[in-house]
Amino acid sequence: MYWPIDLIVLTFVIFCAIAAIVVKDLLATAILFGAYSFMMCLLWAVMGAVDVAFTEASVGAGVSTVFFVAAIFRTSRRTKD
Amino acid sequence: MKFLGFIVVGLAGAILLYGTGDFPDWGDPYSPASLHISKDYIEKALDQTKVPNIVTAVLADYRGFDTMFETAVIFTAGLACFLLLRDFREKKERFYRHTPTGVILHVKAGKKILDGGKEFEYMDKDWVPSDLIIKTVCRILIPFIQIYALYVVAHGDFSPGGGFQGGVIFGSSLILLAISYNLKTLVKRISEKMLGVYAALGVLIYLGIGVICMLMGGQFLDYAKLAPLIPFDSNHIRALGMLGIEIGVGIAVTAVMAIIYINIVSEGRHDEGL
Amino acid sequence: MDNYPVLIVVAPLLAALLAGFAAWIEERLSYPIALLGLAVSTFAAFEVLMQVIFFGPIRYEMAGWPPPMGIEYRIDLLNAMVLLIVSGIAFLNLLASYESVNQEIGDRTGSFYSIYCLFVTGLLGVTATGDLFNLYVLIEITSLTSYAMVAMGDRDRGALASLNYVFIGVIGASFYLLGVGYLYIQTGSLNMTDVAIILQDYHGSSTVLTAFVLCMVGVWIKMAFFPLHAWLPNAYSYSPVVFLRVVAPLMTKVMIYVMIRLMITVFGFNYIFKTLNFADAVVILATVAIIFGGVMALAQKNLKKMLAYIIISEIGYMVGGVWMGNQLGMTGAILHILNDALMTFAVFLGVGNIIYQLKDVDFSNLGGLFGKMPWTMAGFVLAAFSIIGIPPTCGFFSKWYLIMGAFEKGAYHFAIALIISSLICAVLFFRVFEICFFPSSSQDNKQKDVHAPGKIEEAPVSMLIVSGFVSLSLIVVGLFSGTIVNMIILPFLT
Amino acid sequence: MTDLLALIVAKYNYWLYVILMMIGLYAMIAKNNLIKKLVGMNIFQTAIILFYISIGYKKNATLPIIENVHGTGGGHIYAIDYINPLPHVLMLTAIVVSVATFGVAMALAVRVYQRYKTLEEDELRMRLSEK
Repeated sequence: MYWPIDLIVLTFVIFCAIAAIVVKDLLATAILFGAYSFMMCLLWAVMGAVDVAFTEASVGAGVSTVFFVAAIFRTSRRTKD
Repeated sequence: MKFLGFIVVGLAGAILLYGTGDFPDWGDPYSPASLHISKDYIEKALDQTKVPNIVTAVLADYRGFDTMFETAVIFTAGLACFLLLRDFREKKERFYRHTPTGVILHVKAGKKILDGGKEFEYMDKDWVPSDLIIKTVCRILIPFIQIYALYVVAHGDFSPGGGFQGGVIFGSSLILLAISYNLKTLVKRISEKMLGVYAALGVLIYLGIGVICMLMGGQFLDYAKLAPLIPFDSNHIRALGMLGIEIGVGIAVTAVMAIIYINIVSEGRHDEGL
Repeated sequence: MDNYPVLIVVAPLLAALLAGFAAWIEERLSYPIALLGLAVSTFAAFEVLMQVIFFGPIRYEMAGWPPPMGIEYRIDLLNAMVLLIVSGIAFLNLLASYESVNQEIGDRTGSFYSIYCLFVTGLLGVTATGDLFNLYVLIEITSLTSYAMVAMGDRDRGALASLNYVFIGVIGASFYLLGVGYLYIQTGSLNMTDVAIILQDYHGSSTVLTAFVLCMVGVWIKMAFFPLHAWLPNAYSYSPVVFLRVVAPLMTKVMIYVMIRLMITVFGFNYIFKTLNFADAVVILATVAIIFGGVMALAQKNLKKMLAYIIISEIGYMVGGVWMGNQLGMTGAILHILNDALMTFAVFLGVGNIIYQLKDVDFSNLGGLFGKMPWTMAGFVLAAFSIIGIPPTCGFFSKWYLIMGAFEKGAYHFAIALIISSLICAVLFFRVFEICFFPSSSQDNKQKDVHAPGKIEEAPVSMLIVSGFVSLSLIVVGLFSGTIVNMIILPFLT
Repeated sequence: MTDLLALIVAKYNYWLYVILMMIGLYAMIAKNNLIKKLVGMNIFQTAIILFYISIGYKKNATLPIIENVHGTGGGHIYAIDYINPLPHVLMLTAIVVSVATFGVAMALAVRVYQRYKTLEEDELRMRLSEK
């Protein structure tokens, strides 16, 4: 594995994390959070943790996002920060 | 609050960075973490368990006791969502759609549930006309997703995957059904009672295998002691034991994912959702 | 039988699952199943304690793999004692709570019993395990069940209190997990004894120091030690009383146990008290915790909240005793785990009985309770005496050891804080007695008709019997303190 | 200079995990919206998972799945050829725990919203002090 690839993905991960907590629309947060999880999954796959990456892809990027959207559907999208 | 946040975060970050000072280099194959027990796992797992995926071997056998409690955590989450959100009260207002004409009836509180035969269709409050393409595509997709989930469960010994991942995929196929059709369709297919029973059953399979090992005179979860019960293929007895518990985990996770989704999306009333 | 150690943990888990089944099929069966599971667990814990006392520590290898590779249960005198306390109190509490569960939980009792058993499983597993990561998983089981339970209690505020508890609880558990990670990167092992052996070569390492700090902060958050205590009063005062009676005596005590276990077995006293030198700071923090808990308790107008702050103060006793670093302080702290569990349980049994009748324990409602519920109040008074530390009851003896330990170390501020705290407790409880003794004039007329003075309205018999039994055991344990110290604690420490 | 670069290459993974963890912790403490706090909680937990996975990585090693089981391989298995599987196992469990916590927390958030019709902390505090 080449460390530049790793570094680029890590930068993306941090970018997604900051964006997810800064953006002012919770639905956007949900999607950015899904992207974050998927980037994370990519990172772990690159590091050879295939089982963990598989789990994160199905849980973090999949089911968690669905729970998230469901909860937003039942609460509200608006947020002040 | 923001100021406090910065202080706490800065402090925690400083402590953690200080701790990294004595870490071995990243990716160093001679770090203590790679030398002590992980060496034994890698070199002995195939001989001892006959499972080529070392992660599964460690997860389900060497540290199988952890995984049992992990399944119990999942069961707890399902139970907690049920306890927190489930609302058995009847909903007051209902909407029905007359299929031939498209007229929508709004039934207010106190009225009997409309029983107008097949022409009237119960519908959600935020109903939108269902899309033929989405319905058809999902209908075709769901069986394949489920087959894939079963493959992931069954093939966890040889490739990435296992009970948990397979269970999540199976659970998401159920959630897909609920999203593409509506929540009622899912609840009609698998009742709440069945989901509750499956969730407990999955963990019980895991625990049961452990207890049977104990009754056969071994330690808890010692699959080797199952050999007299399974006369064929006693060479792979540990792999078979792992398959058994993976199936249990898969069942429990499937049921719990569906329970959490249904309860959150319908606020515990199990009538309408996304 | 060789399998007793694992049976302690597996029996409640099995009971939880079967109760979960029964919740869907025949709800009335859940209660006996849960009771049976906890009874088996208590019996096994008793057998294990006897074995450990007479034959020495027990090791149980899960799945038959030898320890560094597999997970092991390693039960010595300290574990065995805490296991018996946890399973015994959980069993007795369930015995006493059939009526209050029906009253408080209503339509989903089956699931309630299931989650109750899971909570007890988590506590027992935390106590029995000899593996650092297994400990984390079980802490998470106890936390998840507590989140659900706290939200079950007060319909209005429970959910919010519980959500705040989730945030803090996750931070605590994650810090612990990070600490384990730092230990793992340095040692490559997760087994406690194995880690301890490897750590002896790394005493100067910054990674080990960070691991120690992270583990301690994580455990302190979970036990609500002073600066990190903010979640406890709300979470405890909004949870249903059945759960409160088991979480208040057990959760914090088990976390204290985890702290002692990490300090003694994993890091070792040499590392903590010779290599590092912040033991004095922790003792000062404990002193502050004791005073702070007492003062805050004085300001409360609700019995539950007042007791919650007393718990914070009691945590200060035990943490201070452990960090004293000498044998007397340690003896006091360990004895106090037993005593405090018993007396908190006894006092909350009293509170439970009162809530069963009155629904509310604001001080304004408590007037004339001695007349109405004489037996309940008798138990409550005994428990209160024990918390204050009046001689024949057990609370006195552990305080005595703690004060002696403080003098030996020269930590006079800690000893003074203990005495002040006892005085504050005396003030607190005698104020409660005073309110309960005289029928309050502020009661409105409707209530006066129902609760005419002199009329006895006691809680159900099962609750009274358990309450009486536990209150008497306070005196018995107090009288046999010497035996307990000589048979269990001193052999463990030497 | 080359020393510094070598240090960065050797440790940057650990540093970035610390940054990620600080982002999560900051969101949990300082954000006003409860759902945002939950996102912070999840970022915090995944950062820890990243840390563990970084521990397990070995240069020039392959996935912890042994090939050639049925074939003629048969030779000795050397630990240096395979990535450390133990952190992966631990983190599988940790992911499961985190999704379980996330589900329960979401359920709690829905309950809070049912009761107070808001998820902003300052508004919640105002509602609580009204009574």
